[in-house]
Amino acid sequence: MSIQETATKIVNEFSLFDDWMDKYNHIIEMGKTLPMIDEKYKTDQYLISGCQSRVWVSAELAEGKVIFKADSDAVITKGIVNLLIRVFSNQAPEEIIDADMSFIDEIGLKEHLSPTRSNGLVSMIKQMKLYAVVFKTKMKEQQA
Amino acid sequence: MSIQETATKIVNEFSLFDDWMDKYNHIIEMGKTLPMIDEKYKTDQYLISGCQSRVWVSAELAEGKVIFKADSDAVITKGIVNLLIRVFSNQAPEEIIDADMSFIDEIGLKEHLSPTRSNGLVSMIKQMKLYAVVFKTKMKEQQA
Amino acid sequence: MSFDVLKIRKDFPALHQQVYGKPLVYFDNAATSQKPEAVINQIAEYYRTINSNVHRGVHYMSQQATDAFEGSRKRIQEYINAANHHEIIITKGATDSINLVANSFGRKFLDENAEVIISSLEHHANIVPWQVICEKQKAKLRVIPVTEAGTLDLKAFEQMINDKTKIVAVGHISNALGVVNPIKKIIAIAHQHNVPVMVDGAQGIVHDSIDVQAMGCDFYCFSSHKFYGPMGVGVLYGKEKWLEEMPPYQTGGEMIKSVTFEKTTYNELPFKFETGTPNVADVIGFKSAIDYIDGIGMESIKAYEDEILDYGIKKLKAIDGVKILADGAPKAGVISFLIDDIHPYDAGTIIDKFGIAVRTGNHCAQPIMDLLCIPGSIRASLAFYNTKDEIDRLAEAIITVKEMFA
Amino acid sequence: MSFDVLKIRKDFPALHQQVYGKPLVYFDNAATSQKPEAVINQIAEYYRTINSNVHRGVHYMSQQATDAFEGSRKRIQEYINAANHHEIIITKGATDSINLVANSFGRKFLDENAEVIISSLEHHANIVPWQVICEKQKAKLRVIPVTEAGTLDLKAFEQMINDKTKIVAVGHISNALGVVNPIKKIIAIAHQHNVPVMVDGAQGIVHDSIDVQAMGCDFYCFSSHKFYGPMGVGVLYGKEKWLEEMPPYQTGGEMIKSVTFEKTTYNELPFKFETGTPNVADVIGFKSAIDYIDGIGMESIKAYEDEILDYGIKKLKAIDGVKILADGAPKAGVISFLIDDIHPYDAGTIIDKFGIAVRTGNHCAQPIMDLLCIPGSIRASLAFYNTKDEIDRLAEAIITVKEMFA
Ligand SMILES: Cc1ncc(COP(=O)(O)O)c(C=O)c1O
Ligand SMILES: Cc1ncc(COP(=O)(O)O)c(C=O)c1O
Repeated sequence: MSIQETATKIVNEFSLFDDWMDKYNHIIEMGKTLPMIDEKYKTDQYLISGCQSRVWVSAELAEGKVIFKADSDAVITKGIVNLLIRVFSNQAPEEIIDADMSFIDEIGLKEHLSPTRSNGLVSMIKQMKLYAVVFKTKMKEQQA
Repeated sequence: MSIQETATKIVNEFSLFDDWMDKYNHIIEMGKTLPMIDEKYKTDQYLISGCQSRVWVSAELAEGKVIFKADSDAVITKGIVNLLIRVFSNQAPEEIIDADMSFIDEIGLKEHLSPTRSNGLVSMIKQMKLYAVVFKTKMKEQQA
Repeated sequence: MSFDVLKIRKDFPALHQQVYGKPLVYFDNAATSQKPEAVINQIAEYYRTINSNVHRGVHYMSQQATDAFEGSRKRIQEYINAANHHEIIITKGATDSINLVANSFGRKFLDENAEVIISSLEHHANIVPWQVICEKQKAKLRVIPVTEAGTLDLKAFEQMINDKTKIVAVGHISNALGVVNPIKKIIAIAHQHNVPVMVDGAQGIVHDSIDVQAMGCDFYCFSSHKFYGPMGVGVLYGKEKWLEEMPPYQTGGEMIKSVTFEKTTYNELPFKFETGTPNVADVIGFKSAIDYIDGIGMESIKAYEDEILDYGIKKLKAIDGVKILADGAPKAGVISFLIDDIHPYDAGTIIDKFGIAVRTGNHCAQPIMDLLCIPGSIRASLAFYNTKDEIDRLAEAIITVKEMFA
Repeated sequence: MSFDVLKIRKDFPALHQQVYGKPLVYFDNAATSQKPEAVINQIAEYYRTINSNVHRGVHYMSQQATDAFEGSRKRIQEYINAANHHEIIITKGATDSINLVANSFGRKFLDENAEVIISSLEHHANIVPWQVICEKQKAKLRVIPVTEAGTLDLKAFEQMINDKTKIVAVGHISNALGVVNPIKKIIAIAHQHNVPVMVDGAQGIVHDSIDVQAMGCDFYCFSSHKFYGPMGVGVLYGKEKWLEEMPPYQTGGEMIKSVTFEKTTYNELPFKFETGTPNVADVIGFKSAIDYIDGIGMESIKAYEDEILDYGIKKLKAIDGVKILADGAPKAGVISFLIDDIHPYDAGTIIDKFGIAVRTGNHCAQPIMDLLCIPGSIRASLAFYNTKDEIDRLAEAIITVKEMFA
């Protein structure tokens, strides 16, 4: 699935829920299926700042695709980061860098999107795109 | 004349004037007849702070009465300090200390009476009463 | 009932809002309070009439503004019963006040043999400035520990204070836990050693009547915005004898008597510590807040707040899995709690959706959170305009949180 | 005429007052400006709705307040064309901003071999903080002299600047005389020597469009209250590279990342320099002021102000015995003058009685008054809401003053 396809799929999932509580329950559910990172990555280096809860995100390149893993001490944060992982993981760096994030609006998580918000969604996206940039550069170097 | 008598006299003088301009003209006139202090007193020691213009006040005791002299670089300030001198000068320290200053209200100079005002009327009164306190103490010591 | 909370609520326009379609419950009062209409109107009125720069103007508006500004200073003096109005220094907030004391007192009185005592319950504002000045002056920073009950360990304090101690800086009421410190005892002990005490009263002034002379503190500081006044104003009360000895902090206009390129002489108190154009509008607005509070009476406020706090603690404790922090310690205004093992951020996010404003996190008091080995807490901080109904709504929200994260 | 001053005056409620039974003429704009209704209403609106503490709250109001607060920072960035929004530091006023730079830059870059250059035209706020830090760091303070015409002596400046110079701190427009300094030339000269320049823009921002990148300054600071915004807010713009290198100034909550009693790590820009609860209400109010000014357009404002300034100078000069200070120098907004040998305080007291607010004294710029050998001046400082009629009224008052003190 492409980034856009996953995004659409997620938007559809959320559209089943009318009220905020069901939406959050779904986020919480997603938190429980998060591809967890190895304990050894739970260090300051992988910590994303700007969040009230602690979130660690790791990334590795496998066959030209980026594989993200993450963990957090808060369940909602886990759900949100998993939502991003579903969209970004297993995609080429290029795709991740260019990804249009407007689907987050459509889910009804818009309130989370302001850079001043304490949940750090913007910081997470920034960090994940940054990983993609690094991998893209690496891949170019290898080709050269 | 007692302090109260002079005060009443001054209030009567000012009551002749209907508008603020005549009142200020009278103050300016009084500024011109100020008993000026000797140049040697124009030092920081005799300077009264809290005024936008500089005012120096000196005092000496002669036969149990306080004689005030003053100067200022601003004419209105001279007038105001002369008004105080007319009331206070040649009076016993005791009288000066106890003097009721409410006549200033009646003159229509009330706006000058706030301690936060930049003309320093309150500082001048304070300083003159302080001189009186010092002389009173001295006189007591001499009597003892 | 003499305390008519519904009538009082009418004075606070911000309380009558809907958040996510639900009536707002504002339980973030320790962060900042809502303002009575009288304060909001006073600020507007000021800007519509006497708005001017103060102190140096001969013109009418400037003199009016100066009178109102200095009148506000006198009102603050009167309210906390300071001996002199020049012992009231206007700052931009409690943090600014503490920085002033740490910096100015510190440069004068701290050296490599000196010690400063703070406590484990402090807000960062009463920690970091002391860390910084101690490092600069090579002095030692010592910290009063807390007991199991969450109260300051006075025995440890008595052993800690000594000839080297130059100042004790402690909070009156902890913003993170709501614990009321035994401030009079601390001052008595310190004064036995001739050590001055600075009290961080950012929360103290909100929940109790303050008489700085009866309390005996050497410095007391607080923010207007937590005490129903405007933002951008703080107060530092300091005993004249200390303020006289301390060097100026910030410099510029107003705080100087004369300036030449060779030599500058400083103005008298309080101006020595006040430079730049002061926040005249908000200082005058703060006076309206004090008038408003005084009109109701801090005694009635305190009685009512204690009543709802007590109700709230009981109500929340009755919910299985809710843990009140520093339970049992004397408290004012604050319920700081955890729900099962649920992360405070998770809980806060859901509680918010009920239209209830609580704060989550370490409340700028990381050291005490570290001591308690928790990442933070959920804090419901009450004001006299809150009601038992609102607490019931919080309790319901907590039950939903428990269900969602079960 | 495209600039409709009578329509604009309607936006400023304070202008429509009577003082001593006469319509107010407000000519004390350099001390503080009046505020448009939009600003006054914005502050009230804030307190009636989203009033909250910012940055750390998960709840709705706090997030709204944070967005509005950070939105105001971005608006300021945009207005002065700073490269990054984290280069905009919120302070309590220009004086606070300058103290921040002097203290923080000074501690890092000044030592006994260093020199700092200021000018003779500075406000005390841009003198005393440099005197103090130079004394502390044992650095040398040097002062650009003025020419006969009242302008800065650039030749002298070029000879003064050298390898030891660490920073140049000069005003953009002099508040005491209204002289516009050749700020771009000063920056060019300083940058040739790799010396950064701090511009005190307290008056500059009021009378001209500011583009900090085009200007090239390293720091630019100003106060909201002089620029039609609320009191209690100031701005420090600083180039990222300097702000990154400078140590924090005040400390406490918000500006830290983590606090333990052993070690405290500081937050990123801009928060590294912002501690304590910010003045959210007034920062948001300041945004409204910028929107208002931008709505009219600084170019039209400047054109109109230059027109009435020109008119005013001509009108006053035509009165026998009136002496305009620094006449002939490029000017903005200010007519600083003397009448015969009449003491400014005498003149000001009488002018006030005509309902005209002017300022008298040294305008917190004693050194330049000392250089001119005068105790002070009478200063009429104009804003774009002033009119030629008002200048005529001032001229009439001056004639009465002359008569009274003849
Ligand atoms: C040129 C200049 N610099 C600095 C200041 C200080 O500004 P504030 O009093 O708002 O801190 C002023 C205000 O009088 C000024 O005119
Ligand atoms: C106990 C305590 N001290 C100091 C502060 C700092 O106050 P401000 O942010 O108004 O400077 C606070 C506010 O959170 C507080 O609760």
